[in-house]
Amino acid sequence: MIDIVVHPNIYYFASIVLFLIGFYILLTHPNLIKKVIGLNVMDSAIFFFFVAVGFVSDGGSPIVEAGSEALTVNPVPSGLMLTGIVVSVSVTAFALAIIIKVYQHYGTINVEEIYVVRSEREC
Amino acid sequence: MINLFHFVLILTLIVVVISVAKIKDLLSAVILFAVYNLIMSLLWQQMRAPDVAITEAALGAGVTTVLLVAAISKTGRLEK
Amino acid sequence: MERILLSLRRNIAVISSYLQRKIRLRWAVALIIFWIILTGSFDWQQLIVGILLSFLITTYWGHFMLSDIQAFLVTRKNILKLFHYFYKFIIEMVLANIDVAKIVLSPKMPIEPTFICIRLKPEKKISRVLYANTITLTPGTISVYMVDDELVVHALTSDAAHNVSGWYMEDLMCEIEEKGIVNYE
Amino acid sequence: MLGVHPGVLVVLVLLISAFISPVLDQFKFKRFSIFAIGVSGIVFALSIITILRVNSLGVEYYHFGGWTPDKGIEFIFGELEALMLLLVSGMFFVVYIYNQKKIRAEISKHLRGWYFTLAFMLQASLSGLILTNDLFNMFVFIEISALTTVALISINENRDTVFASIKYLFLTAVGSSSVLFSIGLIYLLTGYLNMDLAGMELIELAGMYPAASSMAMLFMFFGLAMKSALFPLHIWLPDAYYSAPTISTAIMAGIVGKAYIVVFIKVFYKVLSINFFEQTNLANITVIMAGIAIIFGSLFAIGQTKIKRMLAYSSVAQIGYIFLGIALATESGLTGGILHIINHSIIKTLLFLTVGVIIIYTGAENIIDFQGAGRKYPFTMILFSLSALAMVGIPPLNGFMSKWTIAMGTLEAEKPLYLVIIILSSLLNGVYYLPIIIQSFFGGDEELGYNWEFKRLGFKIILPLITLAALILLIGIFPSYPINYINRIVFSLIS
Amino acid sequence: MKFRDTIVSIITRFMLPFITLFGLYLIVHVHLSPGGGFSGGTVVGAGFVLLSLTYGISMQERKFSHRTSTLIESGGALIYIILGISAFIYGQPFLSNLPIFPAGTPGRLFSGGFIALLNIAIGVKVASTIVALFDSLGGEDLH
Repeated sequence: MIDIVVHPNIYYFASIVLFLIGFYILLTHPNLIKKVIGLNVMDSAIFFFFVAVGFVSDGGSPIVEAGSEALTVNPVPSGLMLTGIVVSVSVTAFALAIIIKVYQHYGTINVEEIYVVRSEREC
Repeated sequence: MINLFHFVLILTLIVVVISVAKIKDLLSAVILFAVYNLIMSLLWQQMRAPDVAITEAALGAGVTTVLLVAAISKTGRLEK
Repeated sequence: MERILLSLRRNIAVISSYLQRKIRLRWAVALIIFWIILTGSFDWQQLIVGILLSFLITTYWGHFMLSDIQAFLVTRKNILKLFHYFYKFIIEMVLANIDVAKIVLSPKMPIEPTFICIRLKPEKKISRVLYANTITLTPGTISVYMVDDELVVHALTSDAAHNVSGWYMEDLMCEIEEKGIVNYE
Repeated sequence: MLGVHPGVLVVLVLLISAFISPVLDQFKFKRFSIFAIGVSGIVFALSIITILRVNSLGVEYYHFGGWTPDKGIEFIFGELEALMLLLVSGMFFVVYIYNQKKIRAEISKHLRGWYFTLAFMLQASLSGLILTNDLFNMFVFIEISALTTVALISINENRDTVFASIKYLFLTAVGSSSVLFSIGLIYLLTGYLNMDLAGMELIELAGMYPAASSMAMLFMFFGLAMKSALFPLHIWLPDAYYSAPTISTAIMAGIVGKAYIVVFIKVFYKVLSINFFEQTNLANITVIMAGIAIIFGSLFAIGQTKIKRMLAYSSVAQIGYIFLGIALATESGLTGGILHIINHSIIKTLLFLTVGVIIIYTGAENIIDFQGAGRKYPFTMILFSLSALAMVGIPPLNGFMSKWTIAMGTLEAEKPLYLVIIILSSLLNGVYYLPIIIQSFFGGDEELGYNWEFKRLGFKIILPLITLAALILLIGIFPSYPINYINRIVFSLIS
Repeated sequence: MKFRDTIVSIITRFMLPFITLFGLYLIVHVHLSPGGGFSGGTVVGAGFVLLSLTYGISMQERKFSHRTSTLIESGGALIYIILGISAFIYGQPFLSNLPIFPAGTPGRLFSGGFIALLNIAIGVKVASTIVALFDSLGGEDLH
């Protein structure tokens, strides 16, 4: 494979960029489903960060064959990220379930419109 | 030293994410998000974390997309 | 009269349960082969677990797998035909790929997407589906929807659309079906 | 025996009962309240055994799966952990006894099995959160508790609860994400997930990598402050407390936020200690945020018309007190902070339980409706007044002791401005609590005699209320024992 | 309403056993190759989702009813905890490997102690959770 000389911190940099874009989506979009997507982008950026922490250039997969002592990447962060992905998916599923309920009660999933509906009711 | 393939994948990821942020049609955004997750899982496979990659492909790209599509079909497709 | 009908029905039930058992066994063999491909080893521990899981799956999905697909397409008589079919299929796929590449790469992009509805000659559902998937896998055409013997095909150019109806692959499929499928009912 | 530690059994018993309840529900089991009381009674007994064992044997570690601490998950049984475990299981025990009647009114029949599943899961995750000594395990418990809390808010589905729960879910998910990011940074720096080991490494590494370590600290602070509702990040709290069923609110206000604060103490004193208190300004910023929280929480509370919202904003102010005590990082300050965790937990639970009684019997949600409530429900309202006075900080009650200790802490840290803030806030507390008390006993037009309501309430509601009131009085009158105990904790944390 | 496309229904019937076997392979081979209880459980659950998407919720209800899924879901978690607790009998901490499950030779299937058993419990729970999730998000309207 072709190698080019870039600083290896590109992984961390990229994960932080993705995190910030996800946070941007979460903050600026009033649509709740878009917010969920933003949340997921944030989470996967963090998982990417963890995988990058464990990544060793030229390391093999952490699958141990009997008797081999090849250089492998650190398996601990990726093991942790399995749990992380699970947690993120369950949060997503739960959020979507509640979003459907919000739609049933307010008729919209736009946060600004929900605030309008709520303030109308209180007046 | 960094593999060129990784670099290309990372750039694609950022481009896809920005288009997810910009697109108005929620269904397209969800599909782009699935693409994002698939590229991410490819990248992780390249970064020698195959178990995370397989889980991300099954959950991030599969289940999350199905759930999001289900939610969109119940709420509404266009972002207002 | 009723008694005759009843005995007939019972006989059918006996036959079909025998066949189901036979087909279930074939399914299990197919699954075990799949398992060996997955694990890539002939270790006895792997094989035991594989056989166990295969029979578990066939007993769980049993009726579901078999209630519609009456039989396997593969029998002793038509296996050569099938190989021939796949050989032709691969050639067609390469040719069609080159065609599509020409269309896409040409600067004018001479595409005119069309939907056409064709009637299928094969009679069994499984062979129809196989044929429909052949159409899908050859680039430029996609089978969209199929009910009974009507198949809706989406084609990239009108030429491709014309070629789909009366394609020689369909006749091949019919031959396979005639030789292969024993009508158990 | 090496294998069994009572503190670990707490988590296991709760998890098992959480997963058994849906099975029981499928088999038409009806008596979930009694089941819950039994389980939480066992758990309470186990946590008493734990605290006794910690007193006699000192700090113990428990390694899951027999892995060494640098690889596996570790539980720590120190004095802080044992005390907080006792608080959590005691509060849940009390709330479950109270639930007996309350749950019939607030939660529909087919959801009760589900409700107890969630409550057991929540208690298990909070106990684990307090006991764990592993950063990633901490994150997992945080997420479980967040999800179960949201489910407890939205268990009765209506317009308010779905809105409150979606708001809480998004904010809490952002908080968890930033906690996870911070854990990633700590792991990147040290290579450990164990709190003790990572903290040891960080002492040396923080100076070498100031950017990464301060970023880890900022993200951790943001996440935990979001979860425990420090002032500008409290926006989910009033909606959540207001719309949830009162029993859920009592659990949330009394216990859930406190567990996150315990995690805050553990992380910031054990893992990020050097950074937090010496090299950066974050401790000072926390103190300022806490001061703002104390004043503004009270000010917002004055403006409310709904009683549960008022109590929620009062919680914001009290969380400010706790954070003030923690971030002062002096001996008295931290002692006061930890004592105030316990006191606020007891007082707030009693407040919500008494308000719950009134809401259940009269349906009164507005503060105005409380006029004359004291004559109809004198017993309940007397206990309400007691806890409200404790919250304001009237001397013989427990709220006074913790506030006093925090005030000592401000003087030790030479920040007398915050002493003024504490006094001012006590006055503001008086402004919104005292009118309710006075109105309830002397307001209203109806000429009702005092009508003691013991028969109507029944033993199962009176017992938890009286227990909590007794605790308020006991800690207020004999503060030396808990303060001495907490002093030992503080000594081990600060040194 | 039943989805009437013959292609999808036939292919679903054809693929389902293979999907299930692949999921089980991922679960059972947790200590040898990437995968594990969670990914495998998801794949198995996705098979059920495919079933209900193609043939409607009634077919899925016949194969895997709501009651069964609730019971199995709790059962998986309980099996996990019980396997963990059974270490107490030998005086070991929670989730220690039991002496009755020897470590075996690395690389063969019967190695890694009771990790495979734990992952079967996880896989069972996850598969039923995925099905329940899809149902509760209103999967029945999708097909």
